[in-house]
Amino acid sequence: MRLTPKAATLLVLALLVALTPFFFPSGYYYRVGALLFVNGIAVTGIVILTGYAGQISLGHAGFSGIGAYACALAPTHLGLHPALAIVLGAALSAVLAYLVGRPILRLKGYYLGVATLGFGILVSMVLNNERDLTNGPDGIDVPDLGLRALLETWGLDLTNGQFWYFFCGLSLILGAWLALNLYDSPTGRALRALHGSEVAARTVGVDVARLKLQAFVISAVYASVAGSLLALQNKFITPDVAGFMHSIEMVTMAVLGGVGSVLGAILGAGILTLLPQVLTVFAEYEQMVLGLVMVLVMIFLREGLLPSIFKAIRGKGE
Amino acid sequence: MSELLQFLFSGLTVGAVYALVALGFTIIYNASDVVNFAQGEFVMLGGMITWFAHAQGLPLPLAALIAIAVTALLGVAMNKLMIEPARGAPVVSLIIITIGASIFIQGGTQLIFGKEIHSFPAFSGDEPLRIGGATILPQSLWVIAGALVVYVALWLFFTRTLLGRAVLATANNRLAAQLVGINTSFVMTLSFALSAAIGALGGMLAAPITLTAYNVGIGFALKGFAGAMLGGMGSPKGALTGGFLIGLIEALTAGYVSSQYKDAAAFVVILLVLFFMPQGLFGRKSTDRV
Amino acid sequence: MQKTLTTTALGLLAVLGLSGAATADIVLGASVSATGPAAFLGDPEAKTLEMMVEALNAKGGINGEQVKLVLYDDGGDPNKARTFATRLVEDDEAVAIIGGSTTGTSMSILDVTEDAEVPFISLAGAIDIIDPVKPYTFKTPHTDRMACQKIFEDMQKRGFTKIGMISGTDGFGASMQAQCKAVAGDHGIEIVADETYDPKDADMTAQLTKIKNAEGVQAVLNPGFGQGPSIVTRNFRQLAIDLPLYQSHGVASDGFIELAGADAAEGVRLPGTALLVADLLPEGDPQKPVVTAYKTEFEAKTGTSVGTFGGYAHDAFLILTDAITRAGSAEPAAIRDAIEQTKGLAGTTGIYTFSPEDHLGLDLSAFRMLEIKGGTWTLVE
Amino acid sequence: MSDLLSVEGLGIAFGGIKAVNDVSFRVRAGEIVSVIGPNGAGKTTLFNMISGVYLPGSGRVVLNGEDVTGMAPHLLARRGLSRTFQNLQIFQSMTVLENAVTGYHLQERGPVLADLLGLPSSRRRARTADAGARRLLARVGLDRAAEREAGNLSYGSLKRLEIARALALNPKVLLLDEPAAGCNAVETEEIDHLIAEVAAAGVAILLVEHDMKMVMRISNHIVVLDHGEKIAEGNPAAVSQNPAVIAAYLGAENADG
Repeated sequence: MRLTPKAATLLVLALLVALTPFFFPSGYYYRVGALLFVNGIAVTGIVILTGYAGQISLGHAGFSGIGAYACALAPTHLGLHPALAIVLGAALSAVLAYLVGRPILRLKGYYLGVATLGFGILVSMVLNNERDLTNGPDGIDVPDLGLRALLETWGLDLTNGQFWYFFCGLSLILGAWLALNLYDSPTGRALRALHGSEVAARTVGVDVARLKLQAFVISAVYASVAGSLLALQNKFITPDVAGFMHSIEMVTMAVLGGVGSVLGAILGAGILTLLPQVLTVFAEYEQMVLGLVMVLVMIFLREGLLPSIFKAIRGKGE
Repeated sequence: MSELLQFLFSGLTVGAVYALVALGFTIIYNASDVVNFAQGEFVMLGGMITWFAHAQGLPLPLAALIAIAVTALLGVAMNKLMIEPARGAPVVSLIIITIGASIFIQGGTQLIFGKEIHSFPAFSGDEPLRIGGATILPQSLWVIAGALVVYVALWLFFTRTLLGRAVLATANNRLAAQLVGINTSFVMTLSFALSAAIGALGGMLAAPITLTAYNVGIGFALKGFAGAMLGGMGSPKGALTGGFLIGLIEALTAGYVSSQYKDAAAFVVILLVLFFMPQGLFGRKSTDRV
Repeated sequence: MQKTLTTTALGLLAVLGLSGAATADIVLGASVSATGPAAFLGDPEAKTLEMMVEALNAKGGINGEQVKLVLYDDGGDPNKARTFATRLVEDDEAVAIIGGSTTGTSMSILDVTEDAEVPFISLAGAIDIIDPVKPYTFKTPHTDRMACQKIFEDMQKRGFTKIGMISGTDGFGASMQAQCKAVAGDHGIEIVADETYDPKDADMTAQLTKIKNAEGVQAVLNPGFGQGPSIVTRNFRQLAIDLPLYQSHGVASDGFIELAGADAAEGVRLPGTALLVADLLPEGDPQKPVVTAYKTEFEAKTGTSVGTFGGYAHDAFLILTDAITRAGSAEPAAIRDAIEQTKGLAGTTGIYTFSPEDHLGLDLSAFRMLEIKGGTWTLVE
Repeated sequence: MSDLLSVEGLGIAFGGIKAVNDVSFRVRAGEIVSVIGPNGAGKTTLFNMISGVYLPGSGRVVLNGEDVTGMAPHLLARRGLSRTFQNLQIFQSMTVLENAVTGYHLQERGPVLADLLGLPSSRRRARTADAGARRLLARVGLDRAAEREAGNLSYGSLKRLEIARALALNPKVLLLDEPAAGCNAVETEEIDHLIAEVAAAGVAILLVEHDMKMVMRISNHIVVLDHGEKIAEGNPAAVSQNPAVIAAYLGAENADG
């Protein structure tokens, strides 16, 4: 039986989440895994926006910031359960993405880049400056999700690290499943069509503005949920989460691994999550190595790591 | 009145630095359609290398020349090693390549020169000039003059010299430029050298005011990028105007509204301008050819 | 940064997932912001820790055991700091952790260390870190609030009641700004102008002009670190503002005088530690030996002048080694108990006396009001 | 039969130069109208104005009785206007089948949430479109290439793929910009038949083509442009005898030579 790409991707992710813990020498690896999955969720959103629809955002960390601070603030100020705060953050991000996206998605290329960049900077500025609400750059405590305690009453006793590893892993699989559904769906095809040629997409009846906006809103929700999960597992969040460098990091992860495919982007997220952990050995050279990796991959493996690997394998097979 | 004047001086000083960064962006963008996010690192290198050479006992003018030359060479190397091999890559890949280059240069500088903040003496002393109740440092005049001189020189270069026109021709249509015998590869190299040199010049002029350290580049790059976009990518006039405008908006917002949200004001203005003029103030109009 | 080969090898093994149980050595962990926006804090801290471990091991370690320092650079990112804290606790099996250059990174680390019951000594300023007291969390720097109080006391003495503030929007500046605003009233001081600048800003004359023109302003306070305060000081002189300027402990090092320029910095006051005025300390001062030794050693080793922040790391390491020596054990719980019993330990920042109710161990006397005169630090009487 | 497309006094200028000036004609259901003229006569610009890519400077476009001047392309598509492009607008990284399927966008589109969740309704819509696209590919002879990446196809195949995509919209009016360019004689003949077939089904076809034999063979009516102006129109026989047309073409050839 031949697996469809969708089934193959989900299978790989499921195996990754389920089996790698057997090789973990210590609890620290659960933490790294959980981070990898959170980043994976964020870059899956970038795949939809950049890989499918061909639009650039240099400000998506702004949505992560909204998701994160929703989890920090909604439970204390609105009495909302943290799980509902994730939903609230996602909804806020979606609305904001809609309002911001409507005017700026008319822009193309670098102009869209600078507009989204400006948006991200505005969000992080508000988080930094509205001290009365956010406690400013010092950061703010985030309440416990409470799910681990609930699982414990059901007899499932996980360490904090294990809980977040599996929770984020399952969330990533869910996120990937949605994105893969979209790929082959009518909307996904239209998105990829406008990526290929906006003019041609228009002439077959694609409402380009509307579809770009849909992709922008969906990817904002991904970024927001990733931010929420990060905040909840760290139980503490600072405005760094919305910073410019995080926006860049998201895009870099996705493009490095292969922004056209969900699995590729997640691979990219994995590499950039693990790299700093590996490079602690060469602390002084960390920045140089990171910069060099970015440049070299983009030059020699233009479509990103995973698609390039597949191409090489297929090339050999023929 | 003297208050307004002081805000204007502040805005012009900072704006001149942004304008120099934006001009650097413009040159490379014109030749290659690449927005070079490492432009800020050229500015940083201009300041850091000048500081280093000066600290080794070289006279300041010589130190400055060395800084500009070394940075220009690095610009050429960056073009040859990173940009040329990536010709034809999509915009987002190019963004990542130049950001990667920026991180690489930062890492290298930190390794070689350390993480401390540095400065060197202002060219014409620290005694502020008093004009209409406001003050401005002589070094600010140096930076402002630097931005204007570079702009005029670029204008002359692009309109009066064959080489400059070759650069513009390459920008307009690479293939056509090749067909009429323009060595587009040389044009690219030249653009990177020029752009890096202008960045270094800016960094060298500004360092006595802004101080310099291995990580100051990214801030300059973002503001310069914003300035270039505001003015319209690819237009030297736009870069100059955009850079100064952002500096002035920041200073006036800090002075009259809120210093907390002065950066926000700059980006709000950019968003508004792009909303009504998607190509920026002086940008080239482009239509899809089908 | 000289890491010993063994540390490197250990790190590599850990990465490959092959690390076995730690050897008989005492493993101390650290996560500081050696790069990134908070590198002003983390870089001297990292250098200090490495220097002190080397010196300690050369002298035979603690209780006959060598000390292994596992040092990570979190780049000022709280998320990374939490990951490194987890790694230190779970993977490197550190018995105690120093670090958290910033408030954000410290808050991230302490959640992990409290969970794992490993003592943690923070190097950041915010009072939230140790208030309320958490069993395993300590800190060495005086709080931002204490810095504000020290400054306001001095202002009170000089009869100032209306001041202007210009603060950096970085974590350090923003945190101190908030603390100062909270305690200003206690000292009868009114903040009549409250401006901010971005740490990367190149010119603050606009903000300072506003402060200068504020009604009745008598003095100006500038909480912040990095290049910002140097530029503020220069702009202050450029605008010929004829008011006393107070800086924070954020710039308490010779580097500040150098960058701001001796002329511009003349008359600037700030709350500093004994470290900056080592030579001026009277012979009997209990801090004199430790301060002088650290200053000499650090400056010889790194070629850069000492600052308050490196001193925080020095003190954290000192407290930890002192506690381990007294406990006679490198068990986390034993170390924690011993830290809590620390009494009259002279560090560079002040003299530490911890108790179950006080995990800071310093009082206002640790701060000394300094004034820059003729390009050097002097003590204000 | 009624006019499906009527162009009235259409004109546009770029930087002061009139690219198209005061051009009028009409296309009825089942009719094939060709626009010919030397290079740079303004044929493609005319197409771009009719299909909403450019905003006309003057004049009107009436589609099936409705004034659609300056209407966005996707709205025109909904009203039954479909086109191909002179210099190919293919979705390079998508498969041939996917390219053809995009033509069914208006029929297959549905709530984005259903698409995200992969609901049966979404999959059904996609399957229906797939089936339709496969039939169309068979009709243009590309069924065996369905799974290949479109970027790898030959020029002639891509031309046919574009036609298939345009037909997928089930248009009332079809604009074909040089459909036979890059095709060999056999392929050209196939395209001939295809166009005739489509027209026979009642579609109004507007054609730009350089292959004069083909134009003369299949057109009911020919409009000749030169320097943006309509210099002649009529049936193929009449146009081919028109001295102004001959002069324009000869002049152009001289200029080229």
